[in-house]
Amino acid sequence: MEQLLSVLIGILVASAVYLMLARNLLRFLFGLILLSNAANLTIFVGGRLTPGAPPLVPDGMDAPIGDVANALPQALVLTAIVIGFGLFAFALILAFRAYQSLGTLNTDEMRVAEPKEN
Amino acid sequence: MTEIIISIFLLLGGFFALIAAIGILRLPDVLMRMHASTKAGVLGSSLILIAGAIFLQEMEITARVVAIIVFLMLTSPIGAHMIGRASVSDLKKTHDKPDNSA
Amino acid sequence: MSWYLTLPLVIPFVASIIAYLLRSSPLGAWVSIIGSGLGLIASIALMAVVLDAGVIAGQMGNWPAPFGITLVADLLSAVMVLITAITGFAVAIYALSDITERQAKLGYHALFQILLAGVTGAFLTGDLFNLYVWFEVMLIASFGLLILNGGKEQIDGGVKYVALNLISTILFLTGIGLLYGMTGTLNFADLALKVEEVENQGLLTVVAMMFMVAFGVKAAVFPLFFWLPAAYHTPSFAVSAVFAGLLTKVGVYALIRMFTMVFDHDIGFTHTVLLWVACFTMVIGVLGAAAQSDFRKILSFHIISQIGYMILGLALMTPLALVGAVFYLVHHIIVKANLFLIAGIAKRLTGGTEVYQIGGLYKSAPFLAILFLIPAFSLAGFPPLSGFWAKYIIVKATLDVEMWFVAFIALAVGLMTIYSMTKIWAEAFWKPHPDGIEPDLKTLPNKPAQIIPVAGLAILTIIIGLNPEPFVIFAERTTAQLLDPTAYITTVLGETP
Amino acid sequence: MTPAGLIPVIIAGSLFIWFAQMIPVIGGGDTLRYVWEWVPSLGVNVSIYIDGLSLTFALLITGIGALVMLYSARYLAGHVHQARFSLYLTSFMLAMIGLVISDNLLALFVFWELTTITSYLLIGFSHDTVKARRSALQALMMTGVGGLALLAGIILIGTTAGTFEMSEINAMDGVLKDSVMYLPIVLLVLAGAFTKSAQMPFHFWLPNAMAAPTPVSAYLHSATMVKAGVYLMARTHPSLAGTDFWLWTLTVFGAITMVFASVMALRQTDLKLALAYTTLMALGALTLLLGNESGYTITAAATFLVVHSLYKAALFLVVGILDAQTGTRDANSLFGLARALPITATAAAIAAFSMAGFPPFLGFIGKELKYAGAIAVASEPIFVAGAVLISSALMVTIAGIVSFRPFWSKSGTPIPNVKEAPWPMLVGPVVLAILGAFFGIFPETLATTLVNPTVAAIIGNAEDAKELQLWAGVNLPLFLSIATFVLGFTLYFYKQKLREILIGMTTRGPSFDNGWDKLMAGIASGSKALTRMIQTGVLYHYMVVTFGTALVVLAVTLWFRSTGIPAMGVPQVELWDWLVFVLVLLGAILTLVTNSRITAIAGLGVVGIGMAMIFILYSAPDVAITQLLVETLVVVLFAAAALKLPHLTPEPLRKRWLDALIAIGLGVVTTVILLKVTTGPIDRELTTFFETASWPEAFGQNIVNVILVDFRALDTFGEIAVVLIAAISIFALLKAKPEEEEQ
Amino acid sequence: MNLFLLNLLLAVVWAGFWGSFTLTQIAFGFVIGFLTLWVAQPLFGGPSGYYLRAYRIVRLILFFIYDLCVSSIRVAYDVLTPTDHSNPAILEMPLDVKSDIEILLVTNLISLTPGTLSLDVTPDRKTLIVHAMFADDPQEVIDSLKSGMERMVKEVFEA
Amino acid sequence: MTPAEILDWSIYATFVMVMLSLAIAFIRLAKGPTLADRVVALDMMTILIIAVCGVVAVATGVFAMLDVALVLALVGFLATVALARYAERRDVRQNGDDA
Amino acid sequence: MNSVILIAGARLQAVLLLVFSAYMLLRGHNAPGGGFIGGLIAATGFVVYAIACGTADARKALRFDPGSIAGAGLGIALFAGLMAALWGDALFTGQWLFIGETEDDKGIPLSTVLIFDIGVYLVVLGAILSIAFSLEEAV
Ligand code: NA
Ligand code: NA
Repeated sequence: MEQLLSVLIGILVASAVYLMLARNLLRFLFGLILLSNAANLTIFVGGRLTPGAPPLVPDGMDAPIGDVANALPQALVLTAIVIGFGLFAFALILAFRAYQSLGTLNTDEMRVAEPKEN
Repeated sequence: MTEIIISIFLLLGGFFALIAAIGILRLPDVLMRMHASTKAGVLGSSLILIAGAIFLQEMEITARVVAIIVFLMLTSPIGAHMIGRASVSDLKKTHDKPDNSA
Repeated sequence: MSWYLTLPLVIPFVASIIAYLLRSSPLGAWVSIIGSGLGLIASIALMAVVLDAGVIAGQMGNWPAPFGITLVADLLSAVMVLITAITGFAVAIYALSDITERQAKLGYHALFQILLAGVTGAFLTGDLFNLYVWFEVMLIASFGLLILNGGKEQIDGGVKYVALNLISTILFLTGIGLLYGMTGTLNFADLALKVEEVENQGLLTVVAMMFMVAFGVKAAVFPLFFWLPAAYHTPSFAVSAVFAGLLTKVGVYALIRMFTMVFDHDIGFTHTVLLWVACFTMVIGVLGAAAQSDFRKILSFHIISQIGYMILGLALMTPLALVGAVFYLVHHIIVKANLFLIAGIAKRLTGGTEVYQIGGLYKSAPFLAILFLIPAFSLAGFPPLSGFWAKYIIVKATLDVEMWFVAFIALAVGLMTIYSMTKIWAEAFWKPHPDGIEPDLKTLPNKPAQIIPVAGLAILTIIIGLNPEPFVIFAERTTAQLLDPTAYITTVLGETP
Repeated sequence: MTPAGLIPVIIAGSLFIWFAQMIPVIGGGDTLRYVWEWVPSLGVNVSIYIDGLSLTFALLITGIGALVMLYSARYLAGHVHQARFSLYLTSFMLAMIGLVISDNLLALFVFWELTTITSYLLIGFSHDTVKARRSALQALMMTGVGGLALLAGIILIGTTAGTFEMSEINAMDGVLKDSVMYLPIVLLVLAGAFTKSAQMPFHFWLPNAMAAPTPVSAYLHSATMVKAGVYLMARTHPSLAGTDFWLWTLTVFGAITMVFASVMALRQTDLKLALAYTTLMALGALTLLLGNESGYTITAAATFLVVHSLYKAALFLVVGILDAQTGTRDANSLFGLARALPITATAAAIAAFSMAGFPPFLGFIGKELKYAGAIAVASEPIFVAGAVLISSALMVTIAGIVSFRPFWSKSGTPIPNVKEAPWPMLVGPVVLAILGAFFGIFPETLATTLVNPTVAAIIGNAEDAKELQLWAGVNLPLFLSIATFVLGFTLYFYKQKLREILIGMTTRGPSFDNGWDKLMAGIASGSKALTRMIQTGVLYHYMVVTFGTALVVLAVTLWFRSTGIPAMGVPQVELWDWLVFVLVLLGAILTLVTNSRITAIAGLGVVGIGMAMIFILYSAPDVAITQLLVETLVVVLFAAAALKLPHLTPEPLRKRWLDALIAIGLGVVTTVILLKVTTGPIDRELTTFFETASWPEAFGQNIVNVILVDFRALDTFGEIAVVLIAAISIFALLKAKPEEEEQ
Repeated sequence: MNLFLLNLLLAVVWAGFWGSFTLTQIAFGFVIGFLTLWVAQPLFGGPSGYYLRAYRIVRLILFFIYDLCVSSIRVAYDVLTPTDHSNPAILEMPLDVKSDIEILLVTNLISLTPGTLSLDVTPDRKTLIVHAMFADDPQEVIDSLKSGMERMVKEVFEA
Repeated sequence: MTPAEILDWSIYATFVMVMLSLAIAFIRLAKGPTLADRVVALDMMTILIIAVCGVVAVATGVFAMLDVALVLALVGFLATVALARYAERRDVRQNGDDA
Repeated sequence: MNSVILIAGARLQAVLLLVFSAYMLLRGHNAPGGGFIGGLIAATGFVVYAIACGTADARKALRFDPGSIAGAGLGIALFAGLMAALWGDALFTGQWLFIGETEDDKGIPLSTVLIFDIGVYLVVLGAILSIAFSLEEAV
């Protein structure tokens, strides 16, 4: 499955980058979400996969029985998801304000901070 | 014996889930499709969850399964109602206009 | 011991929380100042301890390394923390005059303190993922500070800043995932040991390059710097000062940390790339500055150019070169933050930052002129100011390894820096104001809040310039630690690594 | 006289006296050296080294300094920025002293740059004018270029010799000359010296520097600062001179500068500019002389150094008086002022005689020695002597133009109501002129006190110093002197015609000064064009470059550093893996191709659901729950914000092959890296610790949660800080609207 | 509701007897407690609405589950057969129930049962808009809804 | 077939059916044509994920999956509501003067 | 949103979600859940309510300014970490108190770790609501 997910991550990255390069902030945001997912999945896959055994200590035991999934990448991914949400929310609202304020979502037309020189 | 019961519940659940899916694909308009998803969809999921409850045979699990089913039945129709409202106002104007390709 | 490490991080957090809860009252600014002051004291204490002990480490949560998160300060970390606190303190005072009531109500002081906390955390952490977290703290706080005015310029600059920095962030995260996948650890010290056991060293280089790109964006090196000139001229002056001083340096710090301690297995490749990057960064940055006519835009491009010198120090990887990089880091933070603060005063006095449209500061505000000349000439590398020693060490290190062309570039870029600084001087200071305004420092509202930090930072430049010996010795000790991280590793992992 | 005017005079005077009392010691052949450590770890000391060379310079600096400062105290009296002027001038003087008494080359460099800065501030003193600003920048940049080269040279010297102490280096026989670094060192040091001392073709900043007030011109740009380059050549002479390279470089540059400058001097009608070019000529002559090692040339150099400083400072101050008292410096409007300005006229005449090289003035001795030195040049005496002859003859002409015509000529009407300048302005020219005459009559005084020790410092042996004497007998230099006067007078009478010819020639030919403007414009437009190309202001370009860089860097590294296809075993893929794979794939594709916002959001929802399923299948319930919750919130926010956002326009028909290439490339690279990473083993040391410690030590059964709130609580703390700041920032973003938007 | 609280108390006491406060024990205790209370009815002042309501709740649940199954089969039939038997229409049904919870229950149950789907309640809370799949006779559909689901819900909430 | 084998087979079959349903729902999501259709499809997918959780719980005996299902049952409809509300408001807006 | 059904459902739903979030928070140390998940669920509850009844009502129901809740949450989390100083331990060292501890049962655990998780919960709740409410009000 690691192999399949590696391919999937590649596909997510490719879609994300293509979307982010679309000169439209909304599409950029779509790409951003995909790319975040790809990064999270990379961490998850990087820690290797274990099906059907969540990292929980059963009642009355001192440690999990047998091989359980790698807990550390899960904690990292969880952190990354929440951080990613914060960043994404900001980016979304920024796009929203950019449209209100600049009247466009087309990044080619966003030339206030660096105006065209003649 | 339990295995057989669990299997029946599972397969029935899967069947209704599939019905719901085919329903939203095949039925002619959005309101009809909602009939499929709210009824067959909820039933399908519930049956599968009940199978899980039987399989795990713990009170705690059973309670959780009941909770899930109740929540599903509470929320699913509300969602349907919201979609319904939206589509009714949609239908009142033009039928099958692409949502926002304008 | 661990509380010496913890306090410089905790204090800005506490200040931030209090400032946020008090955001509707005018006390927020004072909370920020007091917090920064206490943070400065804590940083000085940390520095004192580290000077004595060399490296200190604290295991957060009492979980032994590499399992928990280790805060660790070697000399590099300690000096970066200290310089952050100094800059933070100066800017906190400056904010009294620069930050409007509305900005304060929207949470400026909380954002500012959290920014300081994020920067400090990044310097102190001994854990790769934790570094990512502090990067994010810093990043999102900088987002907030950047758009706090809410004008079109800020929004537009913000879009570019956010978009490009997010790409870097995700690259960083991906890199962490990959490196963890190869080594199974996140602790720098542990990583330094574990990377040597990795079979596929070539793949390690690939991952290293991923980090280089990610940190390269943060450090604003060629060709990844675009976000910086797109945004740094847009926010409040206090904000752009702290950005200019600190943010890119965190990227440089991360590059130094990773590429001396962890990724030192393929220097022939990685550091050669860095060398090219350094040269292009120096040149493109300084040419970009030559093209600008806005006070802050000129300064922004110079940040890039100066980052090139620091990367050059890292790329050469000789003791002297690293001394230069460290010296440059410290010097540049002080000087660049100061120049941005002065730009703010200049704007308030003359009504603009476009140098061709303002003027007259020399005639009627001579004190400001002196205050500008000191950091400006320091930046340009004139002796006996701090920038001279920084430039001298780097150039000497380059000549020592007989890279004539690189040394030529470093010197030529220095010349172009003079060119830009004198452009500001000739236009904004010497030239009479085109509208006949005669700017006068006496008319400056809340003058002490603006002059004290500026003068303080200028004095620091002069002190370093006139008495560089202790700083050079310090940088040498720092470099020795970087090139031989044994002490770092044993301190973090315990006596038996 | 204000304190601002007087204090510098007192400082300079005191320093002069202090240096003067060293004359007996130094003249006796001793040297003084004091060393204080400054930056020992970089080998930088504040080391004072006083020998004849230093002392000569120090005396000129402080002596002329005192006179010039006295002069300026009156000249600038009442000027609003007189205090600043005094500050800069005093700072300059101190820097200049530091330069000539520093033994440590890096310390010398520090002072070298300080003179550059103060010179910059002084040239730009009349900062309201464009010309002053331009000239100041030009001087700064030109000497700045040289300064940086010098720095490199000094570093190389330090590395080669192992010390920066010049006295030690000079004592090490041939340490530089025999090293492979010799050529670069000479080139770099001379680059510094030639720019500072304005040798062709780096000369053009100096005439422009005349934008500074006249005392500055007299002091910095004639007597002292521009001689720093000469000082440097003299100081490094023992270590660097004596090679053909040194000889020819200095000779050629010096000769060309000398001739070119004297011709150009003739072209000028502004007296100050004419003097500026004669300064250039003198600097050329000094350079030329320092190319050699013979006793004649070095004695000539040492003598001429002093001679020139005395008469040139005097003449500048005279021109300043003319300017101040008549309001003009134009040679064509000043006539017959001797009656109105008797003292000035006398001083001017004495200085001019010295400059023209008439006996019995010091200038004569200087010129004789120059000829002697030129003849002594081993290889090409005729070329050198010819150059000296032409330039000396022109000096005669210029002396006439500057000092004779304005005072004594009757070819025009004198400007009426001109009064003699006040005494502080007269002291300088008078004293300097008299000194020139005095040393001419009693050359021994100068020889024993300054010249011989200087020569000793330069070539290491005072015995080689040639005697200074007014009458050296009938010899070749004497004939050349006579030829000089004849040629000089002839040229004087044809000066107008010559000037016209010269103007015609120079306006047609290329001008360095115009070249400077073109260079500046070129830098400005070139950098603008480059910046416009790189920093386009278009986010798309930035992103293409950023992603493209990542792709290139990773692909290249993979190719060269980690070749080979990852060794994959038979992948263990279950059916549901494929189903999840397809689901995420479809979601991504839907997002990619749709032109409907909501469809895209739904597509993202599908991807999110697929991600959650991966987490469910591979045992990460906490992550799955979080993913689903966050996904839901993302949809909610999107749905709310999308209400106010425009529709997605269908992708324009623009060809996006580049975007596609980068995207696919990055995808492939990521996959390859990940495949390679996952084929290797993973170290589970950390995880094992967490599994065993979670319950017994941290009292939690959910290991993920224990990691979050205990093992790695600091991460979590930072993370919630991120969430909080995101909220604050978003709140600010939504509420902080400038007035224009609030309507 | 007092009896309900008492019942809960009995459940807790029951679990206390067993020394194990697990969900299973409490649930079991609740059933035992209910039976005990029902048996001991006279002790608490004669028949109470508590038992009736319990009966009605159970009846409603059973009826609903039955209806859900039937409706799902109906959907399945409809989906799987190619011909279209439906005759959909949007109907307006007057509402008698008043409280939020009752309206919610009625609308949800109607949505989950055969052939009907609640679309909206008018803002005056008096009319329910229903989408019916087989509305050959609209009035019949409305009547059956009113007499079925709505009545049973009303009965549950009657005092 | 032993009961255990039957169970294994059923789990597999159910999983395939649920996944197939997801795929079909996805087709509706992609096809639309109205916004409401897409929302219905997404809602359907949410319910199906709950089913997946159930199947995985049976397949692995890990009841932590039911927690995922519980969360989804509670909040899944929020997305539906938000999108439906968007659809409704969008219509109001489209009648307004700015599009 | 003037939907009777949604309003009725949302109230119920919000209460359920809040209770559920508290449950997820408290059991998080031993089963899936915890401060993040709890906070996210609680936020969802209020968001549902806000969509149904409007942000003004939702703010009223919340009683405190969401931003301040988040700020206080960060303070609580930091406080939990700093409490370790009382025992002379490093920052974020968990301190535990078991009420009614016996040989084989640890009793009811009270810990700074739980306080920390409560802080996390509040930050997530407050921050998300602050974002959602201010966006709602801006649209
Ligand atoms: Na539904
Ligand atoms: Na290493």
